[in-house]
Amino acid sequence: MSAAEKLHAHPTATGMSAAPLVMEARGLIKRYGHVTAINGADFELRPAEILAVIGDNGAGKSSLIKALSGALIPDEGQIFLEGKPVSFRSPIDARREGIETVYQDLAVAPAMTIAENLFLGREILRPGPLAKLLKIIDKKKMLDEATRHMQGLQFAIKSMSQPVETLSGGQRQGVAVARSAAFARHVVIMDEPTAALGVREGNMVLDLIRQVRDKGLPVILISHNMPHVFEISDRIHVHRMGKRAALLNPQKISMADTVSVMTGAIRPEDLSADVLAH
Amino acid sequence: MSAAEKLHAHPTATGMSAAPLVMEARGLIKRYGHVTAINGADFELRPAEILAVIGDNGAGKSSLIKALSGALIPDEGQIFLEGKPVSFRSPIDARREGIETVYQDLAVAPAMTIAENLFLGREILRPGPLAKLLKIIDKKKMLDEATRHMQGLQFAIKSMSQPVETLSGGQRQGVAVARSAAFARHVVIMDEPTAALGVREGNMVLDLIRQVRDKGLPVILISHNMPHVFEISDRIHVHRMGKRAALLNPQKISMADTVSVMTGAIRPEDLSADVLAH
Amino acid sequence: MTQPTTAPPAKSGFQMPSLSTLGPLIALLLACIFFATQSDRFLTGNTLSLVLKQISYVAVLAIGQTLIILTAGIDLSCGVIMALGSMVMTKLAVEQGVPAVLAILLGLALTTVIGGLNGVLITRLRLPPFIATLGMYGIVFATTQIYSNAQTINNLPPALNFLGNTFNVLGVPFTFGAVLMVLLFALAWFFLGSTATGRHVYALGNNPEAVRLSGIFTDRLLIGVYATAGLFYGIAALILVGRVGAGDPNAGQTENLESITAAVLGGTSLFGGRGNVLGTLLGAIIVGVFRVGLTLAGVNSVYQVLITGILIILAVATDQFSRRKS
Amino acid sequence: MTQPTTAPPAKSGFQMPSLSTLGPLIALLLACIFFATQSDRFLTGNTLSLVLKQISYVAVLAIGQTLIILTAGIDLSCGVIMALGSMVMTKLAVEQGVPAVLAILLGLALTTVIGGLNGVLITRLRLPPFIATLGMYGIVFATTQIYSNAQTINNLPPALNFLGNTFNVLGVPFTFGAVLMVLLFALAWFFLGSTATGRHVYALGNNPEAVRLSGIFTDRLLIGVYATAGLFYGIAALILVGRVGAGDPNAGQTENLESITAAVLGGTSLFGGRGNVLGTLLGAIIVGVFRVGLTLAGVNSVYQVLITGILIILAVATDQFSRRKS
Amino acid sequence: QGSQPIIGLITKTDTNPFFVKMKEGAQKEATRLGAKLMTGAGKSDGDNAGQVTAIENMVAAGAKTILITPSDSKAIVPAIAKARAAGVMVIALDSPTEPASAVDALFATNNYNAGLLIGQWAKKTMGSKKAVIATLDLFPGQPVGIARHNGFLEGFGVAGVTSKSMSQVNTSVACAQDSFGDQAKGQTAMENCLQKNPDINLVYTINEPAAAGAYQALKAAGKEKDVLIVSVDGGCAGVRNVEAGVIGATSQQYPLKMASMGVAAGVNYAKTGKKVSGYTDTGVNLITNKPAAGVKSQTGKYGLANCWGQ
Ligand SMILES: Nc1ncnc2c1ncn2[C@@H]1O[C@H](COP(=O)(O)OP(=O)(O)OP(=O)(O)O)[C@@H](O)[C@H]1O
Ligand SMILES: Nc1ncnc2c1ncn2[C@@H]1O[C@H](COP(=O)(O)OP(=O)(O)OP(=O)(O)O)[C@@H](O)[C@H]1O
Ligand SMILES: [Mg+2]
Ligand SMILES: [Mg+2]
Repeated sequence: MSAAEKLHAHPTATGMSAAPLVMEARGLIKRYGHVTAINGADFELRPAEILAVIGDNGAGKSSLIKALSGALIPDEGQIFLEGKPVSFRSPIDARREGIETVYQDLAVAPAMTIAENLFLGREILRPGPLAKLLKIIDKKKMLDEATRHMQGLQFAIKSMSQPVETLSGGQRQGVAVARSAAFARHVVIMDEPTAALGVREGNMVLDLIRQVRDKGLPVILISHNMPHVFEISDRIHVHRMGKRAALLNPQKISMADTVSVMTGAIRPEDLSADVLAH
Repeated sequence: MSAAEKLHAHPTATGMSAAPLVMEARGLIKRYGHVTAINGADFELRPAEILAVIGDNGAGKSSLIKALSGALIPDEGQIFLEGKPVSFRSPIDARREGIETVYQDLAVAPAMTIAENLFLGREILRPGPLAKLLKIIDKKKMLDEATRHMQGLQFAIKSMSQPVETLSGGQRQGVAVARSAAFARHVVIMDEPTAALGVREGNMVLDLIRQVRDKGLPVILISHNMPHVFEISDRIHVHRMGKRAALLNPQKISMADTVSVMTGAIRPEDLSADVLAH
Repeated sequence: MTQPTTAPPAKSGFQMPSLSTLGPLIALLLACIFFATQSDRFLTGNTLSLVLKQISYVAVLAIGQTLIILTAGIDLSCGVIMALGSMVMTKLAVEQGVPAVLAILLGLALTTVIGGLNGVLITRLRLPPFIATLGMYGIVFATTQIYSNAQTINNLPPALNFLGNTFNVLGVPFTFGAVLMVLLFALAWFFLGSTATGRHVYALGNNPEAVRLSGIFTDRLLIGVYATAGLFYGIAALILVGRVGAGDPNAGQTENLESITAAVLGGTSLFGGRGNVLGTLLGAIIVGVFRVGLTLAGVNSVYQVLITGILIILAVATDQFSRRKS
Repeated sequence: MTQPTTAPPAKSGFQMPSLSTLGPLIALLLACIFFATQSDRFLTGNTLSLVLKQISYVAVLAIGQTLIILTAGIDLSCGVIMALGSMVMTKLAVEQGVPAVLAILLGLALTTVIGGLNGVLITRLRLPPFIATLGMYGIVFATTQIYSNAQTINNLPPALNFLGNTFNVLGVPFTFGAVLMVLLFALAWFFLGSTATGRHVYALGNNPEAVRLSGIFTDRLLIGVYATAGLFYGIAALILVGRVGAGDPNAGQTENLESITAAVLGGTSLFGGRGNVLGTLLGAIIVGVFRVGLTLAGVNSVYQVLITGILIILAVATDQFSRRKS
Repeated sequence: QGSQPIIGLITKTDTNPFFVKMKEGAQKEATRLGAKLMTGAGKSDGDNAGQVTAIENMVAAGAKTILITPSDSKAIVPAIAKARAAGVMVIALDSPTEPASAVDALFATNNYNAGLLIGQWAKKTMGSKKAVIATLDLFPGQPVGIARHNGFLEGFGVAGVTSKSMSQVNTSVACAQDSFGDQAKGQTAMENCLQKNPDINLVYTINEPAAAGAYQALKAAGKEKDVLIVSVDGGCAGVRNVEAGVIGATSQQYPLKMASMGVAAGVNYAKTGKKVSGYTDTGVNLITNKPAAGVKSQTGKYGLANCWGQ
């Protein structure tokens, strides 16, 4: 994505314009008893960009993306997809729209195999009308495909028919990441996909994210790993105390300043305009 | 710890020497069916050092420290504590010896409060013989103490009587870290304590680790975060394919070379002797 | 200590059932050897035939029960649903003059609907399965008594008796009901292991949140599971009617525990997501073998209860022991 | 759908029980209002006294059951252990001439040991609690029949009848057994909420691995829980003996389900780690109020079963509804 | 409603047709005499605590007369004593309490005698043929089951049987199994007994559903012609089975009679304050179409005319 494109007109209204926003949210609020996890958050995602979302622990990042993926229903606010207002009542709605998500707590079925987890909810069926009707799964093909999907991620996993609960922490993460990358048709959301990963494996996941972007899909990447964020993201969404504090341009701003904005040491208003992204 | 100390004589035998090793392991092996998670691993921990353990995902790091903390019984091999052979049959044995561990999967009781999780297994009891006999807990004091222990870690947690399941991923990690730091008397083992943490919180945990070391306790730190490892560790234990591949000196070797050793791009034998730790 | 920690990781049933059903199989073999030493009439084809026909209806109930337990649920109402189904089939056919086949279909439809109702209570009202099916137990039990006026229905038309009829294999008589039971187990095994929906049932018991997040309609799936279980209860009713040769309103009061026992003996975890329906068949056979074997050994009824208790414990202890070794 | 996902996070019982027992309380109130409109004899002190004395022994069983369910276990043998305890107490005192107090102590010791044996089977042989206690059910039931020769014991000494005696409060008679029951609930509530061991019981049901890793002897804890439950069953036996005025070898056969029902109605999760023993008391009271209320309303016994089924579903639905709102 | 006498009827269970008919009989009589009938029951056979609860609740509801078929003849006594102390007339139906004086009156048949009759009949009918006996009993520890079982054995001439002890199994019984009075379980029990000893030629069953189950099993084994089945109850379905030759003989009891007598006594007590007392035997008749010399019996026709149920 070129710098020229990044400076493209940015809609100030509530997504009514024909601006090229894939996803947009305005004024999201979610309360849990006394805790306000999302506190009037805005959000914007452009086509084929990698948008990093960063913020302190408990800032509300996971809650935000859960709202975007239908896993959580916000108390207030509006979400737009390609400019059209949507209201996801469940993850099924988001998935129908081609939005795939890697959740921070991974959401895998531990006793089931890697292949089954990869294909959960979209199993490969045997050919033939009877097989389709009865939904008979093609175990061999699922194993083969699973091996293919995981090939990009060399995680030293012996067999795709191993139950997920026998995997190491990082290997499990690999399964969840591979799943989202393989099936997304519209947007990929990843909540700390590299947190448990080694150096080598972390780089593989970054590569995978780039591949997804190069297919033309935008990626939302939540990460605490600043080098990763700066290496890969086109724009940085800084989340603070339940809302978006700033939208930064990683090519202009330093890592140190970014961290300062994130932790509140620098107020966003005090930043020079050229480090902001639009 | 000075460089002179680091060059201290290193026992080549099986811990029979009077060398100042707090913990030592020789030839540990653990198999799960076809998978060999620990494959003849050696291990050495010096007094008051921070020993980083690094390695690819699935290298067997978690399995190694589970063996050291009694959570897993190795099939073969021997563990020494202060030179004396020990065989931990359960985490209770290790805990008795003052070894505290933060497990990668955190091992918290989700429906219970932060305070209860912090003090699980060593609740603060009310004064008086009857209270001691009946093990009546002092809820108020536990809450106060919990607040005090978590004070070092500013994780934006509202109340210590909140159930752990309502915390964000990073906040949960904070609870587990605070617990181990507060109660260790001999050795602290932390399996990826900063994985889910933000920049600010990650630094707080590093500070905490330093404080523990300064109290004179050695710390075993498993981490995939190379900057953290190089910032804080005295020696680096590189784990590869179930065993120790090398013992490096972070002050001499570069981060890039370390990663190369870890991923197998450089063979340990090819390293110059001065980057090795002893 | 609790099942989720002790159950071996490999029990998802994706592969051949060999490993997960090995334990109960060993226990069954040991029991057979023991009984063979106690009575020379034990090791005969007739014993096999007896066991199969005696367990047939409970085993079919246990198929439905296993489906439900795999989703981390439980069904206390299975036996009384079966009883209501059998009364509807027989009363319609004998007293209301409905053609037998139609009466059977109506009975099956009713049990399916009641099973589905359990699912609706659990998903829509978010009741714990224990409570929903306990309430249903009372409702269905009382309905059966009221509907049948506590009267047994005799003189059944042949279609209702059919599953009780026998055919000979090598001189040993087997009932059609027992054959149907075995077929249903094969079907359920295929469904659970080889269809997408079957795998979702396992996943649901494993991590319902993961299933929800992966875009599967969990409520619909769960209602489907309870309704399917209801259909199995209806088939069990038909087998029961054929076996007894009458519609018995007092049937089904203890079969809930018996079907759960078969499933758990067969290695299915009450916490859901782990187990195998062929294990359930083994579990049911183990109980049936105990009953026949102890009678052949001439054990007094009170002592049968005593020894069955001990044997159940030994059977599962063997199972656990064989797992720890492997 | 399954309990762990729907149960609210705040149910660890550390705070006052207010929130977690609110749901059942609302259901109870609604039921009382309904019954008051049906019979003018309902809203009297006598009804309260009746309910308390009728539920007393099941409620005490349910304390033990709740302890076990909190550890993610289940006990099917509670009722028959109680029956055996009551036979030992009465037979020793009446037929063997053992002093009544000693007979009681021996009975309590026996039930405690049997409970502990359940725990040993579960921890040492790694049996699922369902299987271990099902086997124990058979063993204990048969032992009771053999030991008592199926004969009821009458003509009890006063010490064994004591808990059935009444005292008047404002003209309403209450049994000592009912008072003891309330005291035991208070004790259990204190134990679970305010002692280290009690908190460990919750933690064990929540995440047994975490408890093990935090250096608690989980096996010892679990055996202790089952033994303590056994002690409660022994006390229930004494209350039962006092209430019935005889030692009845056929008691206790359905009380396992009843005690589980009380616990689950009161909001305890069968998956362990979440619940409150005061909820169990409410659960037991709800069932008792239904029974008395329906009789006072002149409902036929079959219809009582029907309506109780409906009411149980409604009670928990109310509970779930009130939680979703808050 | 205030002046209407309230009469409570507590049966052992809700499900046994015997008790269902008893309730119907009581209801009919109550409607005829203008009384209000309340019913209650234990959860299962042998559930004494459930019956105690029912007594208490009926006293609380204002019943002045309680009719009860005690599940446990001894264990129920203290609860009955409390009810009587509160001015309630208690009448035992079907089976007595121990001691019999614990209730005001007893309208019953003697279950031991019912067993005795079929035992004697079987002995005569078998003649010189060596009997190989199977007994399909109720379940462990059931007093009614024990009384009928032991009565049968004594009637058959087995030495050393008493009415008191547990079901006695000695060398004279080839196979004793529990049927729970249930047809399916009775069938299972019979199948297993036949597998154990194919020579069985005399089957005692606790009630007629169990007898029907036994017959089903015998028919499957092709032995229905060679085996004699005797039973107890005299329900209409059972008597029809006697007519059809399925059951050789059954001892008929009269639950409707007991119930209507009980209700009538209750209404009388409410009107006049006069209690009934003592034992009224509502009788037992041996029903068979093959009378045996020296054993008094009635025909199947008589049985059908006097049977309960449908
Ligand atoms: N179910 C819940 N009940 C109560 N509070 C909750 C719940 N879920 C989240 N919260 C609170 O909402 C806040 C935001 O949580 P969230 O998980 O969105 O943070 P996050 O930014 O993803 O943090 P991290 O980087 O640690 O993952 C936290 O303070 C958390 O305690
Ligand atoms: N219970 C188990 N059953 C089978 N295999 C297991 C089990 N536990 C671990 N393994 C395997 O052992 C190997 C080492 O796992 P371990 O968790 O020790 O790796 P790790 O170095 O901690 O990895 P990570 O950095 O991803 O946490 C992995 O290949 C894993 O799949
Ligand atoms: Mg998060
Ligand atoms: Mg690890």
